[in-house]
Amino acid sequence: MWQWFFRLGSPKWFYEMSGKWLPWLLVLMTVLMSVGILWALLFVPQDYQQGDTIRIMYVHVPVASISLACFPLMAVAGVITLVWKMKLADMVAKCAAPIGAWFTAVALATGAIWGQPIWGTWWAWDARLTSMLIQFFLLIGVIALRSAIESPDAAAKACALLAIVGAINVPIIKYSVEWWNTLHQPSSDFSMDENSAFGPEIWVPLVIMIFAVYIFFVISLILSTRNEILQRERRSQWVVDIVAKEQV
Amino acid sequence: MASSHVFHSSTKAFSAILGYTSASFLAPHSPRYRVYVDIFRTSMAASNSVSSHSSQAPVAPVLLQARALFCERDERVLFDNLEFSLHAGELLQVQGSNGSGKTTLLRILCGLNSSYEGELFWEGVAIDEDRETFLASLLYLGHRVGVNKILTARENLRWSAALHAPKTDQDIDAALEAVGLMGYADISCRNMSAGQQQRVSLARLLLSPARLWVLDEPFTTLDVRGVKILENLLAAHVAKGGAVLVTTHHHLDVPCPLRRLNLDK
Amino acid sequence: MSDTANTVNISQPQGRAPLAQVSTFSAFKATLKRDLLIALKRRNDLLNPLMFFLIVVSLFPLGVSSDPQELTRIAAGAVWVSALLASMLSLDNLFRADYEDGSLEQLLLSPQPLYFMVLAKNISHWLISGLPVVLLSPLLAYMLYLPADAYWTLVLTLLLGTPVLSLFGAIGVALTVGLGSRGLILAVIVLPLTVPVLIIGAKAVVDASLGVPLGMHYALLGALLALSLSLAPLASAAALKISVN
Amino acid sequence: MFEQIQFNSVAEFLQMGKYTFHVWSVYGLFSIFIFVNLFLPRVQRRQFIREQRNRALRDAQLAKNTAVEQERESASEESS
Repeated sequence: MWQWFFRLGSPKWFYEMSGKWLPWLLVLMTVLMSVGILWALLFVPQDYQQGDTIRIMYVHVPVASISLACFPLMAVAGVITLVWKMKLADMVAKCAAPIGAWFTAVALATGAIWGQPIWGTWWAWDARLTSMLIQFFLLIGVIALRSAIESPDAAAKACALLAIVGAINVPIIKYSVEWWNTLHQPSSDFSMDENSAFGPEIWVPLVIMIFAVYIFFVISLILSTRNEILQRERRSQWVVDIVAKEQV
Repeated sequence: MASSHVFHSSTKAFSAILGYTSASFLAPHSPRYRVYVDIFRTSMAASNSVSSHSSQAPVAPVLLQARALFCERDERVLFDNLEFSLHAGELLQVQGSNGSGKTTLLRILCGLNSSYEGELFWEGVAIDEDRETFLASLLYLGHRVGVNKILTARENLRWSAALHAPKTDQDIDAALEAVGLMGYADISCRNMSAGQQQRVSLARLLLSPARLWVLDEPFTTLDVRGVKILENLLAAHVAKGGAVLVTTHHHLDVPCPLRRLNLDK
Repeated sequence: MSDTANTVNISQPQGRAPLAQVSTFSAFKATLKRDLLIALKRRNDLLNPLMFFLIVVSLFPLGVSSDPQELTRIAAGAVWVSALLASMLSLDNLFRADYEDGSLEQLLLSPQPLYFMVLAKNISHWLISGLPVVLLSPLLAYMLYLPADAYWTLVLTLLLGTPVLSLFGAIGVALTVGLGSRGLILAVIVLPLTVPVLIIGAKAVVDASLGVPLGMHYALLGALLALSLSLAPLASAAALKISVN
Repeated sequence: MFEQIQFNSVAEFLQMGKYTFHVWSVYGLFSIFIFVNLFLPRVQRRQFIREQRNRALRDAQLAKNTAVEQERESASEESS
């Protein structure tokens, strides 16, 4: 078990293994994504209130759920970086931050577009959108700190620490924003749990899309982590070999 | 980690026989993930400049020991597989050209820099395991003197003494006098020259109970008298059974056992 | 010279030297005293955050409206946001000078638990920059026509909230203290972390003027304070170690 | 579940009820997002490999140049 854990820490091993996984993941993602999107666009019945905007949910909810998972992921990677000094964990954390920021930005944009017909405005200080916006700021902070510190080693540790502090804060922020919001104005009936009639024809495609987008997240994380590995290990022989072999 | 204790005691026996530790062939090197070729840049130039020392039969205990130290900065290997030990009653001068990693080495030993590989022991115990004991025995004076310019000399020393062992103002004044700053106790450090600030910093040496002094270029801003004072302080500390690790380009003229560690090729 | 060498070998104590007995409390007191002393000697640093606070608050009537009703509505938020910005501005003094003159290294290498040393610095920072803001806040609240019922709430929430701002801010300062050009990065890192304090504090003041019971608000702020008191100095200490690296 | 496709004609499908812009902009954004995230790493990877090759070439060139220059310098010193 531990041996496996530490082997995973070897960038070269990860690079080789992820190269084997990638095609399978891509196939799986393409299949799930096509099924999910076609289902969502063609077969999901219109909502009696929201009409066809219900189809936005199949993009917004998966993207938002992953952007929420990003901070815990970075915090776990941060703990591994600080405790076991595993370089791979830092590479993953470094790559996860911008990808997470992109997911958060897309979640915010799709949330705004979904909300427009309901609120009559593109932006509302809804609890979910607000806490997502603040999480976006936190991610920008981590990225800014990473680019500000020159020494990669110090940057790794500093960002690991900030990610941990941020991850502790995210639930606090979420709770306080919800508390602030619910007391200010009645919660908009925009949340999923309030759609009482929630049959399988609604949630099955949603689950498929969530899986598809999760795999997409994993793929893009692996892709940029592989680049990061090449960059950091560029002086080692196996990377030199790859550079020499690859057709560009 | 119990194994490291056992292992260390055997090293101690070795060091007693050999005079200094060269246990590199014993150290089980942790497999490092590094493909490019290791360059052995560092070698220990252990030369006893005081001839009487090497002939002494009972060897002083090892206080500080470094094993298989590796450090790399900006894609350049500063030192690899560096091994040395520092005995009680010994002065070790770290030498090397600019950028050879002298300051980095001292900061690694103190724990200010953690981007290294290898093991460090204080009195036979891994420093990572018992940092507190090590820190209680350590006094580090770095490039930056650690003197706040707004405070007076006395206020500065009062604080730094309180971190280790609180001292009375009489002690502090006596220490200032010993480093040639009599009458400067109440002067704000802003109004002192660089050399005088350095002397304030040196007064810590007199106030601290630490057994190990780690001094990074302590001679740079000192005048001739200051140099003499510091050399005498070093000798006195060593004579009491303390240990000193110092980097300097200055030619040390001290009446005590002196060894040199050269970080250059 | 040889007699010096002799004494070396004879006077060796065996085994590990006993730890120097230094009470953490006296080191804590010394650090607190030192930082306060430095602040008192630099009057400008003492006054600047306060002036900043005053100026920012007085910008609101100029920028929004001088209409008393409108000002009453924004008073709580304006005072809280200004206090937040003022504490952010003063954070720079927290570790900067110590980093530059090397005192920080001395602090990190002291055999004291770093938690208490950082806590001492935090407390002194709050006494210098946070407390004056708290004390000045009723005056500014009056200038913004805050309802009289909310005065005590404002002072109390600031009293509970500004230490949290200092403690969170210290983490950000500790992370960025080694950077040459920090500029706005400190604010980018720290401001999102302070959102809960701002939300709860400002809301408590608004609710006080509406006559809503405030038990929950105080409980939440107190919980935040307790959490940050126990964890933030640890994070700051770890960050300082990373920064001096 | 698959009782029927919800739209009677392609035109109706493209119109998405009242929400043409909303639905299609979200799906458009999503596809651009996926596309960028999958292809940007490819581009970066190629860039990296090109850079590494160029660096190797440059290093070789640099070594050659310095040798040539040194020769030239020694020649000009002799002529002066």
